[in-house]
Amino acid sequence: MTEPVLTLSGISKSFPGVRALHDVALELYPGEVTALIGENGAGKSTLVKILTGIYRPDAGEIHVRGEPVSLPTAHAAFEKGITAIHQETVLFDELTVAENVFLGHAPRTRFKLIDWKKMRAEAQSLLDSMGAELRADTRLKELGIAKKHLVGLARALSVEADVVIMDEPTAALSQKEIEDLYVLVELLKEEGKAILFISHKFDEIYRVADRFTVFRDGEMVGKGMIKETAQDEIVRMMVGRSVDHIFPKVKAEIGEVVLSVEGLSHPTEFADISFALRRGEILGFYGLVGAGRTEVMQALFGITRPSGGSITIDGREIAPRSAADAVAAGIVYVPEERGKQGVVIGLPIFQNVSLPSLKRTSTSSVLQLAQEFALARTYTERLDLRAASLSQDVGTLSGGNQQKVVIAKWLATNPRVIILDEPTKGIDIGSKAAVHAFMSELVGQGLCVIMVSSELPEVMGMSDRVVVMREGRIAGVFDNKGLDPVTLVETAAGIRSQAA
Amino acid sequence: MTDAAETTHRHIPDRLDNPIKSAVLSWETLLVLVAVVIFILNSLASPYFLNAWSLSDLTFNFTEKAVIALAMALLITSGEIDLSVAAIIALASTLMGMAVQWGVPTPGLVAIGIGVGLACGAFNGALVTGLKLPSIVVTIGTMSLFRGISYAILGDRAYGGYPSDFSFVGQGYVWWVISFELVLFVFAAVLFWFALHRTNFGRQIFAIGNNAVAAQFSGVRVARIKFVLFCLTGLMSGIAAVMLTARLGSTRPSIAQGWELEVITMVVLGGVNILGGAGSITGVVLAALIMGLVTFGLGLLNVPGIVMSIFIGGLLITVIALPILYRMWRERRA
Amino acid sequence: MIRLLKQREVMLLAIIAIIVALVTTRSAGFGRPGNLTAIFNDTAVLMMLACGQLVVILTRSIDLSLASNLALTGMIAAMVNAAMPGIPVEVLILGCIVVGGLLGMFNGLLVWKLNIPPIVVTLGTLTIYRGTVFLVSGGTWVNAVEMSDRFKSFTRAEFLSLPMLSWIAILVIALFALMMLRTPLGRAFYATGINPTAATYAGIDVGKTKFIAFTLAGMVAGLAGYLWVSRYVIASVDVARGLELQVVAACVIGGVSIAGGIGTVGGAVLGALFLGVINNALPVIGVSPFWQMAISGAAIITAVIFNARGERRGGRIILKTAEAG
Amino acid sequence: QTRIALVVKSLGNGFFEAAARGAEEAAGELGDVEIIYTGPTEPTAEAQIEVVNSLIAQQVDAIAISANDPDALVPALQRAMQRGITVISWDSGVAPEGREMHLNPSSNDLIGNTIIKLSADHLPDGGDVAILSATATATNQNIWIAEAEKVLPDYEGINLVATVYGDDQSDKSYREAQGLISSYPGLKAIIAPTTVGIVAAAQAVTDAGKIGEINVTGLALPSEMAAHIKSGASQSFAIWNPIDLGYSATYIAHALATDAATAEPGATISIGRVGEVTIGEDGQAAMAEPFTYDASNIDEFATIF
Ligand SMILES: Nc1ncnc2c1ncn2[C@@H]1O[C@H](COP(=O)(O)OP(=O)(O)OP(=O)(O)O)[C@@H](O)[C@H]1O
Ligand SMILES: Nc1ncnc2c1ncn2[C@@H]1O[C@H](COP(=O)(O)OP(=O)(O)OP(=O)(O)O)[C@@H](O)[C@H]1O
Ligand SMILES: [Mg+2]
Ligand SMILES: [Mg+2]
Repeated sequence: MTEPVLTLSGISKSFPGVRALHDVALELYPGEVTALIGENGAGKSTLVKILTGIYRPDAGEIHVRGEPVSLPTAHAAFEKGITAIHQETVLFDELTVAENVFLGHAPRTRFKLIDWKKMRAEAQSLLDSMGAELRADTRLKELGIAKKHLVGLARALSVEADVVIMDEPTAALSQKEIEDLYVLVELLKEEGKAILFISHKFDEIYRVADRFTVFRDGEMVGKGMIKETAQDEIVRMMVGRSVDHIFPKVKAEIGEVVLSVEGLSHPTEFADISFALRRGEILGFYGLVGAGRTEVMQALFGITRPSGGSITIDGREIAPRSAADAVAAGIVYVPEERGKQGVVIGLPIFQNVSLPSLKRTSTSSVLQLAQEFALARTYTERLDLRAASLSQDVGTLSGGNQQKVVIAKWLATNPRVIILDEPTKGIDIGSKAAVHAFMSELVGQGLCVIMVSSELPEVMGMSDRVVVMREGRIAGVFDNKGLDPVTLVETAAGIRSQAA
Repeated sequence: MTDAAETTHRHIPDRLDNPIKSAVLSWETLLVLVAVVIFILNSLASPYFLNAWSLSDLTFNFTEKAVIALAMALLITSGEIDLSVAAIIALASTLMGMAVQWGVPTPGLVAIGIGVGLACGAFNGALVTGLKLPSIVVTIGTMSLFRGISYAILGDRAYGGYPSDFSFVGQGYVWWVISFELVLFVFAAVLFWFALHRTNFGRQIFAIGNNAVAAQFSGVRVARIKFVLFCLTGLMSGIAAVMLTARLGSTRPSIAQGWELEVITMVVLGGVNILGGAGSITGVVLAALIMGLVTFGLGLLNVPGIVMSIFIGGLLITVIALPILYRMWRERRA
Repeated sequence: MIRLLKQREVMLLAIIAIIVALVTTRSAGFGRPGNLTAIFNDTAVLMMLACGQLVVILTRSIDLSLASNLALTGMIAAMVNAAMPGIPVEVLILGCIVVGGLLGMFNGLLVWKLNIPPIVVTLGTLTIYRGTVFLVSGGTWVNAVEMSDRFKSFTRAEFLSLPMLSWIAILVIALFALMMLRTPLGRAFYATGINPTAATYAGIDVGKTKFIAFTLAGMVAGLAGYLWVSRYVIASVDVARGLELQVVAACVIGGVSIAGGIGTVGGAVLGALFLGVINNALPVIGVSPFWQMAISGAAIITAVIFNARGERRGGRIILKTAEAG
Repeated sequence: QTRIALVVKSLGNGFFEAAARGAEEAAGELGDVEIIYTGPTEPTAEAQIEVVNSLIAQQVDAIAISANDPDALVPALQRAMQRGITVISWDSGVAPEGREMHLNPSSNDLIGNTIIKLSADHLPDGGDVAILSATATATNQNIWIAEAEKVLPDYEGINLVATVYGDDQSDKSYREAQGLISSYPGLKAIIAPTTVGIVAAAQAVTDAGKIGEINVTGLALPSEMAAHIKSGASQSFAIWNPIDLGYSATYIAHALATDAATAEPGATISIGRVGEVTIGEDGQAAMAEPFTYDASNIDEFATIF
């Protein structure tokens, strides 16, 4: 057996009130991919930040090639040959691609000044070698989210590194780009690099990883070779119990048309969007990342202003000019970006829940705390929220629980249509099942659901019908009976147009 | 968690911490302590301090600024700022002075002062919310613009000759040593306290200040509320203009020069987070009182105003730094 | 995008040129090279301070204490000169930079170590530094007679028909431009402002970068303190009162985003120059001085609106047809 | 003991510091008098009212004020008078309702005449002159300028081309002076009836290389102008003695506060070594004629104030 390049032992890290990591160990081997698996909040990203010099561990040792090292700064980690693609895109919108790749370690001239020419050339050749169709002197903010991830990747590869860490690298990538990434991982393996790969997607883990390590509540609970271990076993290690039905789709009674959209258009983002949504139905919206689904949903929700077309709900035409209008009409939206658009971090849970329903919990605009608490309790308990109290800052909750607060907030408004945009993105397998179960429950009660998702199994497992979008237009609408996933992928990629 | 059919849910309590305990540890308590200490120091340092008339005169040092600070507190809590308030006073006062020359009686003058304030606030609000511009730079601009218009109108002249009943607003006493200005301020403070802490409007302000995007995505009409807050700040500046003009009995374009920073200092000292999302009216009222106590107390010792401002500046930084230092000290020990 | 930024500066330069040309048609002397260099010289201090403010604003901070810092260092320089005329001016200038830098460091430390919002810190030090001028001087002025000849003449000495003051400004501007474009520190200012989290991940200490920005701004203010006192041959408590907001205005007019991360040395300098030209042009074309304030206010608002339009991105442009059209 | 408050427009101004020295001198002569020298930092009426309020609370015996605004201070000063405090104004006056009497450093028409005469003396053939004032709201400056304009026809060939305001800020005054120099190529003199303005204007003329062409004159303290008299940027300027002014104001305030005199038209009050003043019909009195300083006597006075 080869020697590990990187060995961690006894690593602990606490934040005020949270024990993120406790006495964990990890080894990374050259030319092998190690998957790090664990629920949301298990401490995976915290470990990544310790390895890249952003956090310092409270205790424990790090050995690189057998030598003990300390990583006090991000720079120190660079120098020890550790590089990472972080979970959040941590790049600079206003700077060029080249500078994003080389910020902090740019080539210098004899006078110690930044050598822009050399930097651009090196960045360009790096991007070309990755097969990324990008020009080094474009500004980052002009790129789509997927291209940004490629820049992040290029940045990670721009340093001569032995250890490459990827924290959920595929969360925002489309199918094709994910495939490209797999090829790249293979290449890195061949070059003998040690790779740490963090993901919530099991198909992916089984595809790229050689070894695995499982974290639960900040502790290491198991490790082994992927080939010798079944998925069930890993899931059991992860959550401490078994998870059965991941897509517990219960067929609901499909009723009359509730929402119908005709020819909705926007000057630059989408055109000619028409579909109908029936009572008790889950309508899936599939497409490659960047297909424009979010923009359409935000137009329904009154955030984006469409330039043409009509939205009809219960036979009444509406033209929402703000989210408040949409909510009043019965359309609510669970956004993709939880932290930025979903919850108001800084406000307690109960105030987040009551925010859109203040009219109901107050008497002539004067707050009634008792009513607010009652409302919040009803809906959060129904969703089985894990929280110490309702007065707790929502920012202290884990991502999955924050998502529940957002859903609770909307249920409290008695909506007609609920739009969920990537509802399980970055959510661990246990919480994911809960969200899916809950969607079934919603339609069971006669609501209609629009579910935007880029995950094929989720779309296939949950939707009654699927709308596929491509480059701002509807590329096809399919009934989910005997639907072949290949059809969806090819329609989304524009390889096949819908055979009517 | 996986079983949706499960009906028994775990109970989530409303709150864990004792509200009395958290009230004791609050910012307001710190301010009350500071105010009491300054009050005692003042009484020890000057034999003239503990006197009904002195204490009454003291309130004139802050009432007008504090009236604006009430509205500014709401605005800053929502994540915006208005640097043009003092310039609004100048413009409102100038136009009132102009109206006097046309023989407008007192009620008309009050209406003009308040109306001009409101219009200026609406102008700021429209630029910030309509064109989505950062409020700090917009109001640096309107600060020059509004006062500049005053200069353009008045030049080297002054307006005077305000009717005698007008002066009651700034100089009158309601009862014994209780001035009309003080009563007006207390009334406004109660109103603003209620609006911020007890109504839907106030709740929405906190939501916007913590995260305007998420608030918008929760159905809060963010632009409309911000616009209203700018109007409100303008309106209160207009009221302050009426009070100050009535107290001075004359108008020059340089009136209330430099007040914007004092008002903001008052708000920040009152514990309102300059980045938005947190604050209380009680804190602002206490901060106004503290600033009045400091300036008046040092005034009794004939300390020059500029030295007082060192005290105020130092107080601002110290009071903000103290809780942070305390927290750091506690973390280090833990 | 870089093109667009450059365009904005070219636009500002064009506006300045148009104003100069228009004023010259009214008053022939205005456009003479001699008068233009006088205006440049007159704006030198504002331009330097705008460079200092630029680095601070880039890191998502603001320094309202620059003018007070200038007044305090200027007063100290004048008093030292009055008391010990033997100290060479060069040494005095170095001393000013050090004192100004220390005052800037104090701001920076509070921002860095205690995490107090910059606007609160500098609102406090704005009054503290100004008050300290009163304390050190006892409220009196330092007058021309008390200053040594070299102290007064240093900024006036002409080289290639430009006064030393202008040369110092040019040097400071050039150094800042070089730093912003070609050194890791300069890029760190941008990175910190654009995305502090990403900056941390890239190995930049965000707090320390802010600290350095405040220190640099303080050093510039200190240098400006001597230059100001030497130029106007008077040191008093009131020196440069109200200049702090003008410096911010100059940056804003120059296209610096108050939210951090966007702005160039060229923009800030041109913004300052714009204000300088306006200030100098109004009396010349006989506009009542009482209109000055209103006009510069309107100019600031116009510039903000204009800049915001340039900054706003036009959606993500998903539709292929829209992209082509 | 009599406590007399000498309230000035703003602290940190050489002129008022000198007046305070005069007040202390008078206090020493009178014996048993305490001088409270105070004022705001910024020359605004609001700030001065706060100062007056704290003096009322301290129950001083007399307030002698140089006001930032003739009207705005009236209510506060009236309150002081109601509480039995003697109130007089000096240098820059308050409206009659707000004080018992006003001490002018000199009579306004004399000052107005002097500042024109100072420029005319060095312009035998006449020429263009301009005025650089303090803030546009400064009471006394405006009165003097008005008086100066009145006597202008008496000086043949003297042509007042502009009046600009430097706000008593060095940089603004300097810029305004520069503007005058470039806009009026034929300009022969700049008259600045304010100390900040005259110093800035002299510097601007020096820097423009116009010494000998443009004469800077007006009102200033000798210590501030010594360098410019020597360089020739200014031929001469005038000022009353601020020490005497503070001294006289103290004497008058003391006399009124101790009821040794009453403030009524025609009353004559002794002001120690300066002599005596007589209160006119308008409740005002003038101290002395302005004194002219030039190269011959500047060194003697520059060391005094
Ligand atoms: N800066 C911080 N301050 C306080 N708590 C933190 C901080 N960073 C992480 N935590 C907490 O530490 C725990 C581990 O978080 P971490 O981000 O490592 O989880 P993760 O395994 O990466 O989860 P996910 O799968 O959702 O990305 C969580 O409870 C989180 O709330
Ligand atoms: N170039 C970009 N710059 C910044 N944020 C982006 C960019 N592209 C996408 N995003 C954001 O990232 C998230 C993912 O967007 P995505 O690429 O999925 O586009 P979309 O319009 O939502 O298309 P779809 O939902 O069909 O994938 C969205 O919240 C979007 O606002
Ligand atoms: Mg993570
Ligand atoms: Mg999306």
